[in-house]
Order: sequence, then structure tokens, then C-alpha cells
Amino acid sequence: MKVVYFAWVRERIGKGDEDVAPPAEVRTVGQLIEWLSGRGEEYAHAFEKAKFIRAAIDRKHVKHEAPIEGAREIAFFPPMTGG
Amino acid sequence: MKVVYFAWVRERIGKGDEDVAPPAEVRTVGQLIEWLSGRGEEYAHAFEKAKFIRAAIDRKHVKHEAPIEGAREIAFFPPMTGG
Amino acid sequence: MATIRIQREDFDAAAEAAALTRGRKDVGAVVTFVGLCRDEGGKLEALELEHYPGMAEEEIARVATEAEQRWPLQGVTAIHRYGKIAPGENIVLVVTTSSHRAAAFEAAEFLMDYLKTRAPFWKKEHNIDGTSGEWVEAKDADDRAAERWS
Amino acid sequence: MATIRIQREDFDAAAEAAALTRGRKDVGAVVTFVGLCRDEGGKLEALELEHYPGMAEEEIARVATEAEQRWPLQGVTAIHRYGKIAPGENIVLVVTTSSHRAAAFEAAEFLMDYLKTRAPFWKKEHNIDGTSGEWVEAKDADDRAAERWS
Repeated sequence: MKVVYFAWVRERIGKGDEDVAPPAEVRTVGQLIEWLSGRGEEYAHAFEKAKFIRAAIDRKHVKHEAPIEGAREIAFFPPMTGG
Repeated sequence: MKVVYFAWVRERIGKGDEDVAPPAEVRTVGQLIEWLSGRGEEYAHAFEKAKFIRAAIDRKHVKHEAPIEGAREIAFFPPMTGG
Repeated sequence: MATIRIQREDFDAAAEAAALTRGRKDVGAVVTFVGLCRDEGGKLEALELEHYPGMAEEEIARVATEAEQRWPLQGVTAIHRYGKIAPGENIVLVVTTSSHRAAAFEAAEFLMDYLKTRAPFWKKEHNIDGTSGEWVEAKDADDRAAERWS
Repeated sequence: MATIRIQREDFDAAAEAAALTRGRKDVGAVVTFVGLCRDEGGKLEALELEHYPGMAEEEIARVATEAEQRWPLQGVTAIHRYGKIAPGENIVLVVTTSSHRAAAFEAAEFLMDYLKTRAPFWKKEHNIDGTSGEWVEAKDADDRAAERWS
């Protein structure tokens, strides 16, 4: 599955997108954040305040409880500041 | 004192303004409306629903209880429909 | 200091909005309201707007001053036309600017609500069939809209 | 059907508003909101707006559809810029048209409140002194503003 990052989440991780293959027990957005956080310091830093991180699955906002099964693209980003 | 009329008040009375000299016992806007109503059918028609008529003294909205003493220009008109 | 104009000719909403932001870097929000003459079911040739010269400017200026006291505005422009106005044409313009959008939005709504109920203008309908129609009646809804600010 | 655009180049608010009223006689109210880049105390060179391509359009379209369901609108246009935007320049445009002013005002406010909290855009400050400043933090006030519609 493709994971995309924006704003300071992207800056901290050091890339805008990547393909990841989390193990089968990673079922929700929250669990994916936890799994990604274990991939290195840059990920731990990006997701250190995990509950503030927003997520979208296939371009729709989702909560951390949302299942990731079937997702093509999962995005992580800080609260939006557009407008 | 000068009296000015607008919209259907003006149309019913048949003129836009006039100088009037009400007697001394006519002290308020409401009393002036009553006095004007006695000047002829056209006035009676214009002021028949007296409580709906709005008034302004020297270009400021006033209530019917307002004293007319010292007024240079008193205006009578229907509720506004601008905007 | 608000800009208030009562005029027969049309106005240019974009030019008025631009005048409130030109050369500035502190404006965060511009709200522009334009009220137009609507055709009521294909029978209206034009609305004729009568006004009380002198009082119209003064009353709108009083409303604008009140808005400037209630909200942190950087600019206020209000223009109201009079005379015959055909369906599709502009009647009234309000522009408000502020650092923040809530103030600009609320002040523009306030100005329009008060303009409707306090500015001395009256609309008469002229019909396509040549008949002079009715004087437009004031709406209770407009009074209620204005009351919410008090 | 709303018009939604995400673009780097500037927009023409007046032209967008005109496009919603041209040739029509049923529009009574046009509300135009423009959000501009403000300078925070003379140190800002520009804001850089990052966005999530694809989702930005889709999310704003969802918000616009919701507005069209809640209010009797005749037209909705929303344009959001991305890239580097200097103080005094336009960032976002919302135009709503309706027969009546309350619907146009409320829908425009709703769109802006939701755009602020749901559209995937992020602002980063670039300072005049050459330093790259902070990512702008989301405001609780914006969340509260959006919550009042639910």
C-alpha cells in the first residue's frame, strides 16, 4: 500500500510517499501509525504526538480506528491550516 | 416647519413636501400625524394605519412619542424596503 | 472611516473591494455583498428605488459607525443605488475588511440587516405590461434579522 | 453544480462572481469572500501553501455539495491557491449566490469554516531574513467555528 505524508510529517520523515507492506496484524490507521513509528527515529519523531496526526484513506478523512484493509493510499498530515 | 413624505405616503398625499404650522397643542410626532390626518381625505388615507407610519426628525428615526419642538424637518414614510 | 455613497449609476464591486486592500499587507479577509434586482416571475420591468436624500447617507453612516465599534474592521464601504433598476442589475454593495474572517462576515451581515430596516429607501415595482405595480412591502423576516444583533 | 479549482496562479474574484450572475434575473444576493496572506509584523516574506493534490479538490467539492444541500443556493465557486503567496496576495475565494441574502451569507461562512478545518492545505512561513519559519499551527477557534454548523 502507498503511504503519503504532508507538511511537517513529510519533512520529519524525509519523504513525501513510499510503499509499505505492514504485517497482517496491523489492521487500523492507529496501528499503522504505531508500526510506522517503529521504523526509525525520523518516523518516531513524525508520529510522536500520534493523536494529533490526521489521516485520510483514498482521499477521505478517517479516524484512527478506521480499518486499512483495501486501502490504496493512506495519507498522514498535521491539522489543516488552509483557507 | 417642513414636512416631507416618501413612497406611498407621498403618493397618497399628492406632494413630497410642504410647510405646515400646527397649533401649539400639537407636541409629538403622533399628535402631528393626527393633526395632518384632519387636513383632508388624502391625508386621512395616507395616515389611516397611523401606527405603521415611520417618522424621522431632522433625518433621524424617531418614535411617535418624540416631541416635535425645534424640529426643522419632519419626515413620514412607510417601513423601509431598501437593501 | 467608512465610504458611503448613494448614487443613481451602477457601482464596480471589484474596484471598491480593491480600494480597501491596495498597498496593504494587514488585511486577511474581504467580504463583498452585492444585492441585485430579482425578477418576480417574469412580470417585472424594473424596481424604482425612492430614497430620502441626505438621511440615506447619514443613516447608513450611523450603521457603519456602529459596525466599526462592534467589530475590528479595517475598512467598510456601502453603496446604495436609487432610481429605476432592471432585473439582474445591482442595487446595493457592502464591502468589509478585517484581519479575520469572522469579523468581516458578521459586520457585512449586520450592515445588510440594518440597511434593510433602517436606511430610508422604498421599492416600487414597474411591470412589463406597463402597469405600475405595488410598493414592495417590508418583511417581518428583515426585522427579525436585524433584531438578532441587539 | 459547484465550481472548484485548486491552482497556483491568482484568481479574479470579480470575474468568478460575474460568471454566477451573467444573463440571470433570479439571483438576489452574491457573497464573495477573499482570504489574503497577511504579514505577521513585518517579518513574513511569503506563506508556502502545500496541499494534497486530488484530495483537496474532492474535499472542497464534498463541502460545497453539503452547502448546496443545506441552503437554497444558485451557485457556488471555491478556488484555493497553493505555492508561495506573498503578503497582500489572494489565497482563497468563495462565492455563493442565492435569491436571498441569508442563505448566501451563511453558506459562504460555512464553506470557509469547513475549508479551514477539512481541506488538506498547510501553510509554512518563509521569513524576510531568509530563515524558513514555522508551519502555521491550526487554531482551536477554527475548529469551534466549524462545529457551530453541526
